Amino acid sequence: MAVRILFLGPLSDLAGAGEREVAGPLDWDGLLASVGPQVAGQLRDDRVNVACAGKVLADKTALAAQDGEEVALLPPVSGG
Amino acid sequence: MAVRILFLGPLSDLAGAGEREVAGPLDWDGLLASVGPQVAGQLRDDRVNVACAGKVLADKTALAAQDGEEVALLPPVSGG
Amino acid sequence: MARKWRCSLRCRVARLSVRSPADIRLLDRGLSVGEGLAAFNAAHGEAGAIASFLGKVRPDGDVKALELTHYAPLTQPGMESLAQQAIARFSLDGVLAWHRVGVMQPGDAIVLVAAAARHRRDAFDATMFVMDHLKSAAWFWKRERRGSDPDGEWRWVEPRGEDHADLARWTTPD
Amino acid sequence: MARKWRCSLRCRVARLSVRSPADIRLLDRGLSVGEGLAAFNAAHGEAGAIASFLGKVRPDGDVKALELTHYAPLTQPGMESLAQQAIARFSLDGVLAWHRVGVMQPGDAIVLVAAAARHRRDAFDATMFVMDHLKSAAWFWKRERRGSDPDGEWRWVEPRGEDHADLARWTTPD
Repeated sequence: MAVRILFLGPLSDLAGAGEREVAGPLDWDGLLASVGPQVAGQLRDDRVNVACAGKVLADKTALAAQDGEEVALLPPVSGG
Repeated sequence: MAVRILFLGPLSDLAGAGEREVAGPLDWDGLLASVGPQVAGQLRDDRVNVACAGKVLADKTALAAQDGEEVALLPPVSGG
Repeated sequence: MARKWRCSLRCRVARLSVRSPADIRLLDRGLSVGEGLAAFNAAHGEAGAIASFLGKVRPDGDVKALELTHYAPLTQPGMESLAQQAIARFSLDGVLAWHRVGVMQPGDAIVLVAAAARHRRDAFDATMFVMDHLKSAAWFWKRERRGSDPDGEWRWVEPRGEDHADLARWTTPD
Repeated sequence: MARKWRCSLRCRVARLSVRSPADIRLLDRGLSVGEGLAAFNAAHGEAGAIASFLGKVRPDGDVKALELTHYAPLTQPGMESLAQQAIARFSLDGVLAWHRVGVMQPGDAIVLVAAAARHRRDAFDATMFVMDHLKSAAWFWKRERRGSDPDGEWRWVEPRGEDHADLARWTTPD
């Protein structure tokens, strides 16, 4: 078991992959350290959201992902 | 040949008919005198328009219908 | 343009063609909503945004029939002019406005309006602009028959206050 | 309600049924616009007003393909919640929102939204409300491939400034 990090939309290009697994638990500092400097820079942008276990976090810096949970990194959307 | 007066929408009920013919030429006073007091009362309402020969008159009191022309009395609309 | 989309009965998508940029019709019998929209869509393959509006006779209380009368010498030219105003005011690929006249039953289509544009705001605004004018500034009069008596009395429908407010917003600068 | 309108292939008007009051779908293949609208119309026979919006892939310059990705755990619940917000905010008989994901070609339908109401203002406003949120506040990301090379590079599409302005108007009191 581990924490699965998903890179959505353009973040997958910056990460060079759609997802990766890291050891849990995972907090905000651990996330920034795990994703490389480019994605970490994007994560500091207010318009980039983080979801954990299917819920968007109101305060992404309060991330506390447990083993087996999925963390999704959500850049600004461009739907419809 | 004469001037044909058309009573549109609810005005046809007040006039008791959809149309009538009167001798031309026909001006505003002639129109008021031709249509009976109830329709004449409606005609004085700003929301009631008059068309002559297929054109809505900007100033209905300037009516000057010739023999063979059609005068349409247009009450407030309720379309769609 | 119109000819390009004219197609035979074998064409599955659109069995009728619409005129471009404006297709304006007064119809004295059933209004084919699905075919109209499919043909409009096909005629504007390049448009990214298509908005539409369908107005139907509501089975309100005991309304059994609705009749729309119009003044032909003014109605069709007025609708054509309305479409041209919409084209002048918004960035449109095309506009469609079909309006029934005659006697209708509850559930029947009264009016179909559609607008095709590059972006959705123009398509929405043009559709609302045309509808607001058709409701309050086109030469239609409406009456309805209520109750169970097939020979019952017809009553004229008054314009709604909201309809005039809806129309007024197009004459003030946005 | 939904069962009432479920009908066999012999039914000419609507070959599929829509859920009422909200029919929300993520579709990974072709979006049947005509059937969707016909079914929605049939399901809301009592509504006097039906507004709809169809968004299609524009053949802009040399765009050859468009891909929409989404985050499934958020997308469908987000769209369901959006429909409930529209129902709470406007006087609606029903709402439909269908959204494509995957790879599309120019001319393909991306999104279909429809709203049925007693009066047209609610139907228009609800359709625009849902569209404005789908464009800027739903979990979709869009990229496109241009040029003649079938293995050409995909480029992510940035959100448009107008889309955020369109969304903002729903958070200020009208």
